[in-house]
Amino acid sequence: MKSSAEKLSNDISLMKKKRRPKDAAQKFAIYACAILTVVILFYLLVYIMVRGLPNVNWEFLSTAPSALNKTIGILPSILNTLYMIGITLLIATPIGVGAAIFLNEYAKRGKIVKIIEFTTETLAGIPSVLFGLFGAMFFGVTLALGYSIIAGALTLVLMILPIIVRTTQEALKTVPNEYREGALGVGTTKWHMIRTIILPGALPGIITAVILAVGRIVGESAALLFTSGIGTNMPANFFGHMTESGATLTVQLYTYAAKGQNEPAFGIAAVLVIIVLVINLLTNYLSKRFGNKNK
Amino acid sequence: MERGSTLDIKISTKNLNLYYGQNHALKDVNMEIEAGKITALIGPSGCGKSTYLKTLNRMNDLVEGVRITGEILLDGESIYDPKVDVTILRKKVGMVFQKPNPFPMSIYDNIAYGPRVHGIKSRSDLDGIVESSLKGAALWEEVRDRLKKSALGLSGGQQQRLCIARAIAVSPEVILMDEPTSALDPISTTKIEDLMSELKKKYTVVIVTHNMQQAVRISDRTAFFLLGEMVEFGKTEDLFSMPKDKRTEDYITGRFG
Amino acid sequence: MERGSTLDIKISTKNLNLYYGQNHALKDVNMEIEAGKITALIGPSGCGKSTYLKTLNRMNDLVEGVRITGEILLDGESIYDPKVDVTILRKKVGMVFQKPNPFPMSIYDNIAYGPRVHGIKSRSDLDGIVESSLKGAALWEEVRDRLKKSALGLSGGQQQRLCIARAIAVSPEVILMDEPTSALDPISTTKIEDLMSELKKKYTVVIVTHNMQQAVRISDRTAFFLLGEMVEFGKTEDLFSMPKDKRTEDYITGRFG
Amino acid sequence: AGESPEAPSEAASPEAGASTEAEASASADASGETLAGSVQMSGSTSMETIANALKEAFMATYPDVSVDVQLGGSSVGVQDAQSGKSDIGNISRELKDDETGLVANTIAIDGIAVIVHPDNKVTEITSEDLVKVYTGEITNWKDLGGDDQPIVVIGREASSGTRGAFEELLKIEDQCKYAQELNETGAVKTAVSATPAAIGYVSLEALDDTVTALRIDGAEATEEAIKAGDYPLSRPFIMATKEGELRPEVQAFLDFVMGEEGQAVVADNKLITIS
Amino acid sequence: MNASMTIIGGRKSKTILEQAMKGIFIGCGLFAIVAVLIITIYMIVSGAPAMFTIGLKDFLFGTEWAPTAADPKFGILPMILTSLVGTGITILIGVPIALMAAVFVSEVAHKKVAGVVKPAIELLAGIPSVVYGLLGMIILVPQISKLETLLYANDPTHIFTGGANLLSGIIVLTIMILPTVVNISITSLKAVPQEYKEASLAMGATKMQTIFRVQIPAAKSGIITGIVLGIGRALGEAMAIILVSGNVANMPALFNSVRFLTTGIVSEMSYASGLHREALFSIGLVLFIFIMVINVILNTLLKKEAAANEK
Ligand SMILES: Nc1ncnc2c1ncn2[C@@H]1O[C@H](COP(=O)(O)OP(=O)(O)OP(=O)(O)O)[C@@H](O)[C@H]1O
Ligand SMILES: Nc1ncnc2c1ncn2[C@@H]1O[C@H](COP(=O)(O)OP(=O)(O)OP(=O)(O)O)[C@@H](O)[C@H]1O
Ligand SMILES: [Mg+2]
Ligand SMILES: [Mg+2]
Ligand SMILES: O=P([O-])([O-])[O-]
Repeated sequence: MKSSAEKLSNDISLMKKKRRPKDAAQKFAIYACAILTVVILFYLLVYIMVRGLPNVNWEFLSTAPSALNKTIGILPSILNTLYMIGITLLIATPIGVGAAIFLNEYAKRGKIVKIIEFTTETLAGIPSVLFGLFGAMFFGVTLALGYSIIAGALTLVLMILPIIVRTTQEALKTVPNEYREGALGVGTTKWHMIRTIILPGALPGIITAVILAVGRIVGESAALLFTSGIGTNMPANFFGHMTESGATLTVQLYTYAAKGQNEPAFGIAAVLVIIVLVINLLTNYLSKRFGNKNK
Repeated sequence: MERGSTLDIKISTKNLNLYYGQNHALKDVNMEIEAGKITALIGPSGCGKSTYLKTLNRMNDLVEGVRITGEILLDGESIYDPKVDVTILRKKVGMVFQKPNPFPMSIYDNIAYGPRVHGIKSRSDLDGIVESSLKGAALWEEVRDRLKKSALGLSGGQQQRLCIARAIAVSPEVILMDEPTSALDPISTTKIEDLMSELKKKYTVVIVTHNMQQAVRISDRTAFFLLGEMVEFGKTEDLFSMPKDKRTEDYITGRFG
Repeated sequence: MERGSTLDIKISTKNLNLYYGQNHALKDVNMEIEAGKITALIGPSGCGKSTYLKTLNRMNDLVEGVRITGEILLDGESIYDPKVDVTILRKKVGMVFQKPNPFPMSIYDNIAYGPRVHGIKSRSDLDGIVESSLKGAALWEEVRDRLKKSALGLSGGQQQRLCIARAIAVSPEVILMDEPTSALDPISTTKIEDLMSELKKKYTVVIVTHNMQQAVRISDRTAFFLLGEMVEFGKTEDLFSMPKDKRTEDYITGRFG
Repeated sequence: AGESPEAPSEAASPEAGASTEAEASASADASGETLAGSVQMSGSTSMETIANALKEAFMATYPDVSVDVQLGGSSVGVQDAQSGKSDIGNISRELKDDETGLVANTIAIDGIAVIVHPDNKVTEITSEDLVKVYTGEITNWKDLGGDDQPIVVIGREASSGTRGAFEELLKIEDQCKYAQELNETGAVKTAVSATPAAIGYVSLEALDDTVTALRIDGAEATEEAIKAGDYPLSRPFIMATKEGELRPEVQAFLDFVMGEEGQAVVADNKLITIS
Repeated sequence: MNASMTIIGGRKSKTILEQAMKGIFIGCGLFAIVAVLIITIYMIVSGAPAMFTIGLKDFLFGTEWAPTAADPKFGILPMILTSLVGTGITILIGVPIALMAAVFVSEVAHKKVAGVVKPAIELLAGIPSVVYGLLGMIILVPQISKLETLLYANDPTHIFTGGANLLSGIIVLTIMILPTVVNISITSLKAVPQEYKEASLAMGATKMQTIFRVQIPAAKSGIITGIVLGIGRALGEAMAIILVSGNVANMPALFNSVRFLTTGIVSEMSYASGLHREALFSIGLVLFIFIMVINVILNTLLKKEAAANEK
């Protein structure tokens, strides 16, 4: 054992490389874990695409599944997914953005803000099965919406609200305070300032929030299985369809997987990977633009 | 413009106290700001200059936990009266900030923002206001060809003059400026200082500055703040040549701050 | 400490060129830094002071796309030799940064960090090093009762002295300081300047400063950099009283920068 | 007399109902083109394919009626039909005595196939051995003449009609030791096809060449053997409705299923028609 | 624009709009509170009674779940333990791997490598969890089945799961949370001020020492947030693991077919009725309480940590 004085001594040439077994071990751990992670994840990605893409053809994308003809198609699920996104966002975005505006622009630091932030966090933490359980009972039975797209969408509103509130809050925070002062300094009212200065400034952030929410909606299964069900009828009537059961892509993927119909399941998986890819590219693009603008 | 013709006092402050929570930031300030003059506020960092300035158009309302006692009268009307419409107050008492803060929109829209807020919609009216405000801020020549371009593309000095133009555009009576040149280079600073003497022909100007030379150059009256107190207030030349208070003297001779 | 007793030169720089990608940031710098002295580097912003400083303990290795030619010798050993163990180099050549950057851990752990990294585990050894380092940085009295508290709770000036103590703790031979007082108030600055003259008794100090008064007050040698060139280097009093180069003169008389 | 609401629901065949009622009441349900509304079905997963096939065939004739099929197992069909949540409960077993208030419309007869992996040497089993396998008395294929490998016993969830019928027919209710309880007929088939040592039971209709159906007590799992009464595991497919009057579109659907077209679909799906 | 107007009083219509908008925003803010209240109350009202009908002890500590048997049993201990053990092991395995991978991407990897790996990980974080279930079912379960046959070949008492068991569930969960935890860890490592790294290196610390002694500790709160999220995802996941874990309410053991709290709800939700359905809500309530407790504990820990750092 060397004494501390020796250890810190400078009587040592720069050229004497020290051996560091611990460093080597740590480096090994990092590389091993990274390679493991990367190999697994890339393998899965490739597997999904290789197994899924051959099933994706025009008929698959453009027809409804038929038990009579024994054919499989995902068009109704694509449409249902769009319905789900549309209705959910139509309700959740104004509420979420409004809540964020309240928290960031109106509320004084205090109890109410803490409670709202706490409850938002709580909502974000509730597992989607519980939303499914709650939604099926509350919207499906208590409000008598049954298995319907609207019941599913209302359930999802609760689920994605935290994403929208938080992301919008972040976006509002990036709007420089100088803008607020500048606007109020010429005698504008608060709402007018929010409308003309704050919201336009926060718009990219709000769009990011919406895209994140879309990702969540597209990926959801547990909360929808018992609320919007597994229907795969083509929408016959634009508004009427909302009250019908409709499986989103992910729900249909689950039903195929549960039944052991793997090929269509992988086909949908491939489609979903592509959708998620597009969503990620969009968010990255937006956050980059957003980030640069404030520099 | 000179409404209070019987009286030269535009704003009078009586026993003003301001607290940020526990922090007693303004202590019993009494001060009368004359119409059509430039009043400079000086003092070391944290002494309450900005705070006092912001009480004059109630921008402090935005800060949480602010408590104010005493009175501020604008043309004899108490501005902290509950019946006051703050937007009208702020229209009358405009403000220019330390860091130029143009909105992220076109130069034109920046200037037109205030007038639009106050209900002016006609395009030709707005055109007129934009031109006259930019002229008033000595910026017209430099930007007349690029009114539709983003204001963020202007240089720092131009942005600050744009902010002055934006303040002028709503025809205020008083313009408050908080260290308007501290973020600027010497040339831009000179331009804005030159502009000041123009401005005081039409407006009452109150300016915070940490630069004593600047106060001497441009202001008619100077108030010296220290630790939340207004220590001394008087004609600029008097205050700098023969300060009455020892603390003022110490400060202007560079012994602290 | 004085290893190179036959020679007073601690670090010598020979034909040093440094490129950040295309940017030629240091141009043929030749300079000899004397042991046990304070060498100040001055020059306008962007002239390469920090860059040069960082070549001395190879902190530039972290920057991508850096290319270096020429040679730097520490006690006669080339520090850019491929065989060099950079950690030993950096242990010998410590560094203090412009912005105080204590780790988010306790005061004690901040100081003990370096010694621990170099293999010291015994509690009593560490205690001793912590105490002596803090004393060496004139901080012991102020923090002895709160060694277990987070270092982030200290004031800016204290944090900077903590960083100096942290640098001392590994018993370096050279201490590099990049504008160590520019983020501090006057009182803290004075404390650190006072500390410098203590430090040079044990260490060779190289300091970057933008404040010429500071260079005059504390340094023995001064080097003036301009646009990546080392324009002039000599005894501090000589350089400031009778600069040899016209550019140096222009700079120190405030004609630019 | 023309306003008799019972009339359509009592009508035995859709053609008859339609032609007599059309002029009499001019109600909307009179002809296929104008009948509108929705029919909600839920329940059996074994009946998923047939229910969807019937749905499609029906909607081809009545485009304005939307038929929806939800799953969950036969018990769900019972509950939903009782509670009125669904118009029709799909049930792949006989109704139990306590499942009252329902009209059991048997639309087809199905068998339950006991399936194993195609590589399994065992191709037949006696009902006694089957009972032992499912109750955990026999745990290795070698005891059944197969390879020496442990048996993976796969079954259905508690609400399954297939499970209900299977356990009831073999009299092993609540005694089975399952390694996996899966929620759908298709899932059982896939699990068995992927697990060499597995045994499971599915609807006869679901059979394909990814699995082998065992002969039971010497009888093949086929329609013929069931009709002949040789194959022991068979059960009805029931579309149960609430007692009382049905909405016209629901009645029309049932009539369609029981009628020629519907039964043709049933036959196409390898099920035994009700004749 | 009349400058000589008084500052007193004024435009009523504007203030009404102002007040209205403010009211709307407050309403939006309160929405979250109302939603959480309704959900909580609903969970309690529908979940609590069954617990007491069954008996709290029988419910929480009963080892047998046979809700549809002639003599129904509602013991959810196997599910509770499965969820805890499953989540616990998942985190124990997943977090270190994810953290190391994050260190790799943010500190070790060449820029170009990181430029490919990072978006791929983000992509995988966004993929629906059922896809992981599907992949587990197809790729993993057959392999685990082989392993099981190998290990238990001579154990007559073992009930063979055919690969659908706790082990498969854990592996699927681990892979599923990897991208999430990696992503958040990368973000928090990147947020560590560059100055810490410089200071450490400047003292002669090696890169590894810097990473493990300075950067990871400094990123701790972000990493813990990632772990909390990972726990939430693992504990709350249903559809991915229902496909691979066999779904029989056994006590947790790696090669047992098991039910998690979540899959317990999902698998019977569609057909349960009466007390059985209420019992599922009770399971939901238990899960809800678990999540709340974990969130509250970890959040307070985090806040304490943050507060300690500021002192
Ligand atoms: N929003 C605020 N909340 C709490 N305290 C504040 C706030 N703004 C200022 N203060 C405090 O009030 C005091 C006066 O601050 P003020 O900004 O008015 O000083 P100043 O004279 O403008 O200084 P400077 O020259 O640095 O701008 C200071 O102690 C400051 O910390
Ligand atoms: N990491 C880097 N990558 C690329 N260029 C750099 C980097 N760091 C510095 N430079 C460039 O190198 C030149 C010298 O920079 P350096 O930081 O050494 O200047 P300085 O004298 O320290 O200036 P200051 O007084 O502003 O700190 C400048 O042109 C700068 O832009
Ligand atoms: Mg100020
Ligand atoms: Mg520098
Ligand atoms: O889904 P089942 O047909 O077995 O009830």
